[in-house]
Amino acid sequence: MTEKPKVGVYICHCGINISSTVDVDAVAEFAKKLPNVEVARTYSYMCSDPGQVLIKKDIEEQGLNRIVVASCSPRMHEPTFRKAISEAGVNPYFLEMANIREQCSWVHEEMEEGTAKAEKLVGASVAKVRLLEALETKEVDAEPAALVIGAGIAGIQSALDIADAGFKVYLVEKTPSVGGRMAQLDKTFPTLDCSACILTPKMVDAASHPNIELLSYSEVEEVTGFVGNFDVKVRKKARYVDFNKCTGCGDCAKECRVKDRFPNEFDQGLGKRSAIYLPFPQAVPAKYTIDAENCLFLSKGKCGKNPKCQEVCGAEAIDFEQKDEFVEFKVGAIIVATGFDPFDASRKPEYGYDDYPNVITGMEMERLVSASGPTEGKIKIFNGEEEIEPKEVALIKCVGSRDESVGNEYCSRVCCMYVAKQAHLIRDKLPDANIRIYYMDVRAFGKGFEEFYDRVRRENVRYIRGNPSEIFKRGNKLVVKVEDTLTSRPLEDEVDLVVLGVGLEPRADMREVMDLLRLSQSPDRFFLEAHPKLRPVDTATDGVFLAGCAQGPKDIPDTVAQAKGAAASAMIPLARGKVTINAQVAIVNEATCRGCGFCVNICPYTAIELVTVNRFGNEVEVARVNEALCKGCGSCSAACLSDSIQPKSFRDSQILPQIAALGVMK
Amino acid sequence: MKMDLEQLRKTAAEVVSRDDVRYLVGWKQGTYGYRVAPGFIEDAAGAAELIFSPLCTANLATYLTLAEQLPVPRGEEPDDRKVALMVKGCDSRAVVQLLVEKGIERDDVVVIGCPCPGVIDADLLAEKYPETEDLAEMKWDGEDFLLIHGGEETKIARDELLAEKCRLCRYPNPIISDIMLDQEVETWELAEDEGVQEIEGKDVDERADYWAEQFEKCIRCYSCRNVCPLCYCQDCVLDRLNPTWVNRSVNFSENTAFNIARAFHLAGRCIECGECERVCPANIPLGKLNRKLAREVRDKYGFEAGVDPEAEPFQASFKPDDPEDFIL
Amino acid sequence: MSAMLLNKEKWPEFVKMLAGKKVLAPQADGDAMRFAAVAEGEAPALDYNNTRVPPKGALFPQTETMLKFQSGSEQVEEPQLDQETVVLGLRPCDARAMAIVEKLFKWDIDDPYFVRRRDLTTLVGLACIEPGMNCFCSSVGGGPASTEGLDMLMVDLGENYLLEAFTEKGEALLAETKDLLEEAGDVQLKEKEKVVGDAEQKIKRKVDTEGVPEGLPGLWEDPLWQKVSASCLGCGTCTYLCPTCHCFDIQDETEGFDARRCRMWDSCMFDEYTMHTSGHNPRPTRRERTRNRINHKYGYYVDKFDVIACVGCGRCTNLCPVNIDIIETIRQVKEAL
Amino acid sequence: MKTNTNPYIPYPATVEETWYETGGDRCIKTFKVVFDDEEVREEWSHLPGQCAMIGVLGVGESMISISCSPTEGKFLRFSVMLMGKVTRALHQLEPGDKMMVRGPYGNSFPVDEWQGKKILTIGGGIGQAPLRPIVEYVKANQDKYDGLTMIYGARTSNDLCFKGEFEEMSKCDDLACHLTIDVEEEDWEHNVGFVPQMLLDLNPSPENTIAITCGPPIMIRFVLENLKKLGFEDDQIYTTLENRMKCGIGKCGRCNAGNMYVCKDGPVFNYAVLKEIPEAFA
Amino acid sequence: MSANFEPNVVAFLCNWCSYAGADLAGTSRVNYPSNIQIIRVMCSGRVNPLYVMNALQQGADGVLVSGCHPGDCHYMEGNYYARRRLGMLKDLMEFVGVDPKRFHMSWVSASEGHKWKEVVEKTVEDAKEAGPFEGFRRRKIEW
Ligand SMILES: Cc1cc2nc3c(=O)[nH]c(=O)nc-3n(C[C@H](O)[C@H](O)[C@H](O)COP(=O)(O)OP(=O)(O)OC[C@H]3O[C@@H](n4cnc5c(N)ncnc54)[C@H](O)[C@@H]3O)c2cc1C
Ligand SMILES: Cc1cc2nc3c(=O)[nH]c(=O)nc-3n(C[C@H](O)[C@H](O)[C@H](O)COP(=O)(O)OP(=O)(O)OC[C@H]3O[C@@H](n4cnc5c(N)ncnc54)[C@H](O)[C@@H]3O)c2cc1C
Ligand code: SF4
Ligand code: SF4
Ligand code: SF4
Ligand code: SF4
Ligand code: SF4
Ligand code: SF4
Repeated sequence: MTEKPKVGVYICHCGINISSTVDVDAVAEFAKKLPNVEVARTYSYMCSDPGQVLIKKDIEEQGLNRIVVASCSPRMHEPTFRKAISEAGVNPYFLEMANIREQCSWVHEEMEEGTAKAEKLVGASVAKVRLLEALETKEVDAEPAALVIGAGIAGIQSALDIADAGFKVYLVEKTPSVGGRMAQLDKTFPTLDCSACILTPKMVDAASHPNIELLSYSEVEEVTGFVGNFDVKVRKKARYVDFNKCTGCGDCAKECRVKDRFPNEFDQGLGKRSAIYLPFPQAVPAKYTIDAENCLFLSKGKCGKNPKCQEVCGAEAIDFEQKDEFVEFKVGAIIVATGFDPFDASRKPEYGYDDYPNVITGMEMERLVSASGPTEGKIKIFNGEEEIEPKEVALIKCVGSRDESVGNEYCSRVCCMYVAKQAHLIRDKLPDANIRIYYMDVRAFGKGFEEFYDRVRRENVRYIRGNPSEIFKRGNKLVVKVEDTLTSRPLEDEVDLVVLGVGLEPRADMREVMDLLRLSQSPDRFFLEAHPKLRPVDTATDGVFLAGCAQGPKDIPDTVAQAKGAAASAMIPLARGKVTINAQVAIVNEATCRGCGFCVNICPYTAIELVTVNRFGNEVEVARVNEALCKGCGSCSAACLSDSIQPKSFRDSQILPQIAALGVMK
Repeated sequence: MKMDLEQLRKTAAEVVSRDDVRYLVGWKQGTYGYRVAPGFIEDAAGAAELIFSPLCTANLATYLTLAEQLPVPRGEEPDDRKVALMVKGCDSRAVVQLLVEKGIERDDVVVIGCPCPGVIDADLLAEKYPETEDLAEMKWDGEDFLLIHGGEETKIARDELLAEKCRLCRYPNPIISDIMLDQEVETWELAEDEGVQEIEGKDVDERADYWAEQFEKCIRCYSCRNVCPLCYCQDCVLDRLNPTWVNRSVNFSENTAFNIARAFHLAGRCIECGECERVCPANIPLGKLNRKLAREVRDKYGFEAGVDPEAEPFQASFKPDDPEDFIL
Repeated sequence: MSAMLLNKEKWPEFVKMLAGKKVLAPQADGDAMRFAAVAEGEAPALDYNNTRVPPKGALFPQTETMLKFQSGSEQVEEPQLDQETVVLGLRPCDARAMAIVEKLFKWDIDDPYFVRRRDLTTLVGLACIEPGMNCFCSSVGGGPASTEGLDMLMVDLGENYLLEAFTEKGEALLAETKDLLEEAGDVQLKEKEKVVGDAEQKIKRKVDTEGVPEGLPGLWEDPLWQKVSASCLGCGTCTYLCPTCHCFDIQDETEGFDARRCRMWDSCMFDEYTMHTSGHNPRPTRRERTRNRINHKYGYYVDKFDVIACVGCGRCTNLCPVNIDIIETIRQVKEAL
Repeated sequence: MKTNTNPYIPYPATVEETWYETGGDRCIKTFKVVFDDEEVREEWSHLPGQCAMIGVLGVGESMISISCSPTEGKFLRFSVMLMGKVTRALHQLEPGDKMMVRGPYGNSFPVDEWQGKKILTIGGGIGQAPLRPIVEYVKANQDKYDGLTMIYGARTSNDLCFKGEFEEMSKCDDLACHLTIDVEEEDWEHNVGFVPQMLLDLNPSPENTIAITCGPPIMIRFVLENLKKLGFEDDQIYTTLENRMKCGIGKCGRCNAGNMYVCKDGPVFNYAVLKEIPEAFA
Repeated sequence: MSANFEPNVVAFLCNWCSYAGADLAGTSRVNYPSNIQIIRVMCSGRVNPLYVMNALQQGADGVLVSGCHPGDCHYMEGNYYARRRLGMLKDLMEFVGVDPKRFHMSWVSASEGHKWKEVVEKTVEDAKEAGPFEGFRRRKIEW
């Protein structure tokens, strides 16, 4: 059934915001002449209650079935008017807004111009509204569970919040232990609490929470579906240690034939571990893992007569037959908390990180000063003959940040403070050392930051403004070549130890997750949020949220805050139990589709697939849209040569008349 | 190159005799003069009609998608036997592009490859050696062409008659084939695309005038579209009235819109077989439009249509570093 | 009927005297010829074989506005057709085609546009001396100097054109230009006979239509249609360029508030031509469409108007991109009979 | 009517009443229209079976059967199925709106020739539209005919046109009205089954009878078969054709079935003629 | 071309970046020429390149397509497709003699109200320079 379009046009004065530049009455008169327009009215505030009542009344009395509101941006009040007309019994998608404020009265000055333009915009809206179709908003059930990818502090916090709210959480961590980067830190600025002390309880909570299923040493393999209904497949990598039997006693590691041969990742390679190992003493879960690459038995097929670990393990937990396992489950929302990588200092060869052992990174410094680190907290360097305590220490900030030459224009936000923190920790341990910090700027914006920075300066730490150009060796000393930009003096500063304040970078392996969840990167290559200000934890994929450094560099307080935000957002569909599907989806005309699959290729949400249908006894392939996945972007339709796929409300047949109205009705 | 006709016909006869082959499309002698016509061969005997000569300009790949799909009566099975197709190098690109676009499946077709030393431009030939009603034959003769007409043999230099598409052809050898009828020919030095360059050399108003004169002539017979192996939509948008991209009325405005839309729809898809231009009864140099776009696609986007069956369709893919110098 | 002579030297002046009317004549258009309005002060050269696009557009324009109106109003406006036109130098076959088409346009109810244009148009033919390769007019009731449909015929006698008028309009044209003309004598008339006779001899291709119109219905399901149409592209070339094809489509077009109802050439070779909205098509494949084209020309039209609706101009054969040759097709029909 | 003027000019008519006959995607809406111009109204005359080109300026025209008999009054009725562009525009017309009409076109049922005979109409779906005028015509001239039997079917009861009229019809003595639908429905009191089968079941005598059938092609095929079984001669059977049309006056070419122009030589055909036209049932 | 010719420019803007950017220009009361009319689409990837042709045919003198910066597309990739398609179209249009000044594409983010103004000014100025579009614009209906 097709009804005659009866259009009502409502032109808003917006106080004088519109009417001072647009002759609204003239526009109304113009509108009345347009085909199918039954009423055209003006009103001081269309969005106000009486304004809406005006529209509703006309709908009831005059049988209007299409509404054009000429007022502010549809980005502002489209939902308002949609709601209003649907309350009056008109399908909410029979609305078109002409933006005569933001894009007309506010940007033009002359009444004549403003009026002429407003008329055109109204004309175009009327042309389109006549051809709109009624759409139905659909809802589907949402699975009351969440997936959190990455178990750094961000992931842990999100998982705990959601689990505390009573929803099931699957917390997937790639490495054998949860904790992420924060676990590696010694003390944390600006309060100097011990990182492990505040983190470990949370790690344990996460592992033992009845609502959290921790999947450590695991990776997400596949995610399909859409908000409310993601199907997830996770690979649990083989540890070769029976998770349930291992008691975490560590006998195996002590006896491993290749004991303490391999750089320990957790200690940034400063310490050594065996082929079977626990990343760090407080690791959660406290279960050993065999590093298959280095294990003699797994890599060479032979470890002495019998693998040593197997021999010594009283719990008989060693299982060389173990295979990767897969688990599959359904969730309603996903949080990405995959964190960051510290900048790889080798990429600034001028600093000699690869060449001189006494040039170290901030991350390594964290391990050095840590009481549980490889040196038990002692800062020692090797001067070629013996281990000594360094006397002259230089810290360099902004290594790999704010640096176009390595492609990182952004500020890493934590280096200023952690470098200051490390200066303080060095001062603590080496009261006599000369400590200087080379910097470009000091950014101490956070709560307690400036105070902390002041304190460090008072601790006889010299701040020298300059960006070192080179570090080289002269005798036993390292020479930092730099220009003091405050005095414009070139310096060659001879030191024993250089700490590079490396910045934060997107994880090298983030592509996997991007492809998995169809996420994008912002220009800094971290994950792109849906809106930098208003939707900082959302992504363009509905139901997928960001937490922590995965979205961009941040310190722990910000990470935790964002993690809580992400958890709250993720819980919306879980709590509602339902998700609303976008109604303005694409639809395929199967009679004309030629099955070329262009649209399938294009759709960023894999919402389209080719299916075989029977066309009068012939089997042909045609495209079909999964309405739950489609976001209505319409990219598919611009590529369809046969115009067979069209986004509802933005069909060619609706846009072309709009173009015509703008062109012809001068 | 000397194409061995016996061999060709023998192969064709074998192919059409296969149970899984419905018919074979090749070239056969036309009804008069220099004409060569598409031949639909259904049995071994019919194969005797087939030829391959410098007159075989037509790209037969269009027949892969042209046949109408009739309703299959209930209880009957659709005939899904293969179509065998003779292809030159350029024609094979159409097959490849159709594979890319899923217009056909590899199993639907038996491709018989004919390496091609270049075909002639029939208009040039007719101009210089007027056609008569009796049949003429043509052959490749070393570097040259040999015209056999009324018992006389005339040697004609290659350059004199070589079709424009062939001067610019980079793929004289079929890119895919199930059976190759001959040894590959050597590729030749490419000519400059003078036709396109000449227009590029004009200023924008001159270009507008040039094309206005051309499009004015279009009678909207849609031969260019129908002959194109890659225009295979069941229901062409340029025919449709809702929405109306192009009005039915024939005038400069609509003709131009039609021609722009046609050319654009073939951006990154046209395989430069030149058929559209050949068949245009108004002699509109459509090839220039297609080649211009094909060249831009090649130079700017590093993409060539119909050379890689695994390629992503140009219009349905992008590279993050696609040129954007035109963006404000 | 009077026969006059026009010295070729005076040809430009002759054309000039027609000023005031719209003069359509063949003009070079790239490597092809087409009928176009002659600019003032120009005289078309008539040494051409035939135009690609037939001059049928003079009476039946490819696109023709039938009515104009404003959207939203019920008032329609009809065109005021009053432009007197002379078509100069059309070939006898094309003129015959106009006469043949006229039968339909005048059948039962007059088509006002065609009929009016015909009334306003004087058709001045030019006899063929060098028939084209695929001309077969003499096989279908015409000839290189056929006068059917013409108001006046010109025959090229070397130095002079021989002008003969057959209708009032033709006579009027002769009267108008009489200052330039001389009376033709027997010699010239004899010469004409010879020229025309020679031309007839030069027509190489022939069809034998005997029994075809009657026989066609019996061949309805003959495999020949499948054979002939297998390679057809379904393009409209053969029909758009056929002087006797007269099918049209009617469409409404709007431009802002202005709108018109117009008609444009259509072609029975297009699938859309007979397609119902439901998708059902009584002529679903090129086989049925090709069969219809031949039947229409050689069967139905004969049934209705007693004349074959093909004048043997050869255009469809010349320009079919895949060498579907009507002469050959008719031969196959004959064979199948 | 205004015979000297341009036959392509449509005349404005005002829609007086509209109602839906059926629902769904391809719903049928009936329009009762009256010409605005008195002269046109007076001069207009049509017979059962004829059609008119109706449309909306700026959108286009469609050929539609006139579904009322001239005996009903100085108005026209059209029952239009929603199919495409023009029919959509038509469906949007409401009472008071203008419809453009030209015609009448085509031949008509030879109602005069049929005088004194029994009339049997066999319709399916929208095919009842051209049959309705005969029914009405015979109703209005009952003395001239030897009774009328109507068989009408559709897929469901909702797809039956002119429902309201059947009640009244069955009251007349000489009129027999048989309705059928394809599948069983609640509250359906009439026959269930396909039209051709119902025809066989009713077993009407061919004696002095004219059978007229109209409906979907497949139905027509079986009805013809069954009529033959019942002993109807070819020339006792009539049907109508529907081919795509543009001009309505035999110029534009496309409606031909063989050498017949459906718009002029049809749409009504006697089966004896029609069966000789090879394209008729394509 | 006359100096006071005011071109008619039609712009296709994606909802998330450029349309929002144009809104921001409004909220910031940035003044710009009024002869630009915006058609909102959800994504620049929605812009069928033939819209550009159609707009010129239907009476525009200039056309603008604007979307999110590469990498910022709300739908991830739509603007990349738009860029490729419209880049091709621009080449084609130029080749058939449509002044390249008549067609522009830009990246304007939701925060670039000022850039929006610059883009509009440039587009309108260029269209002005190119003059009224005489090319294949539909003519007034004639007999
Ligand atoms: C040298 C240094 C010193 C710092 N000092 C301080 C300080 O004193 N105070 C402060 O507030 N901040 C400090 N920071 C910043 C702090 O480290 C971060 O804010 C914090 O670690 C961010 O936590 P996160 O959970 O976002 O990321 P991460 O800690 O990086 O955690 C991410 C987790 O996700 C896992 N993961 C990654 N990819 C996958 C995948 N595909 N599947 C499964 N799991 C995956 C990783 O293995 C990791 O466990 C410092 C940073 C550096 C580099
Ligand atoms: C003699 C005759 C009587 C008819 N009577 C009726 C009737 O009483 N009620 C009714 O609903 N329909 C009737 N039809 C069919 C009606 O004409 C089409 O359904 C209608 O033209 C569809 O037009 P459209 O513009 O909505 O479709 P579109 O697809 O927008 O238009 C396509 C064009 O195709 C043509 N066309 C499409 N389908 C048909 C068809 N089935 N028959 C003829 N032409 C077609 C028309 O010319 C139309 O202009 C009749 C057709 C004919 C020939
Ligand atoms: S792009 Fe269009 S024709 Fe191709 S598969 Fe998608 S909908 Fe069908
Ligand atoms: S509109 Fe966008 S999201 Fe929807 S199917 Fe098309 S490309 Fe995919
Ligand atoms: S083949 Fe030539 S005349 Fe025919 S539609 Fe194409 S461009 Fe126009
Ligand atoms: S556009 Fe022309 S040259 Fe290109 S593939 Fe089609 S027919 Fe061949
Ligand atoms: S010109 Fe040839 S290919 Fe084209 S429709 Fe006619 S017969 Fe078919
Ligand atoms: S059918 Fe062919 S030969 Fe005959 S008149 Fe038409 S174009 Fe000429």
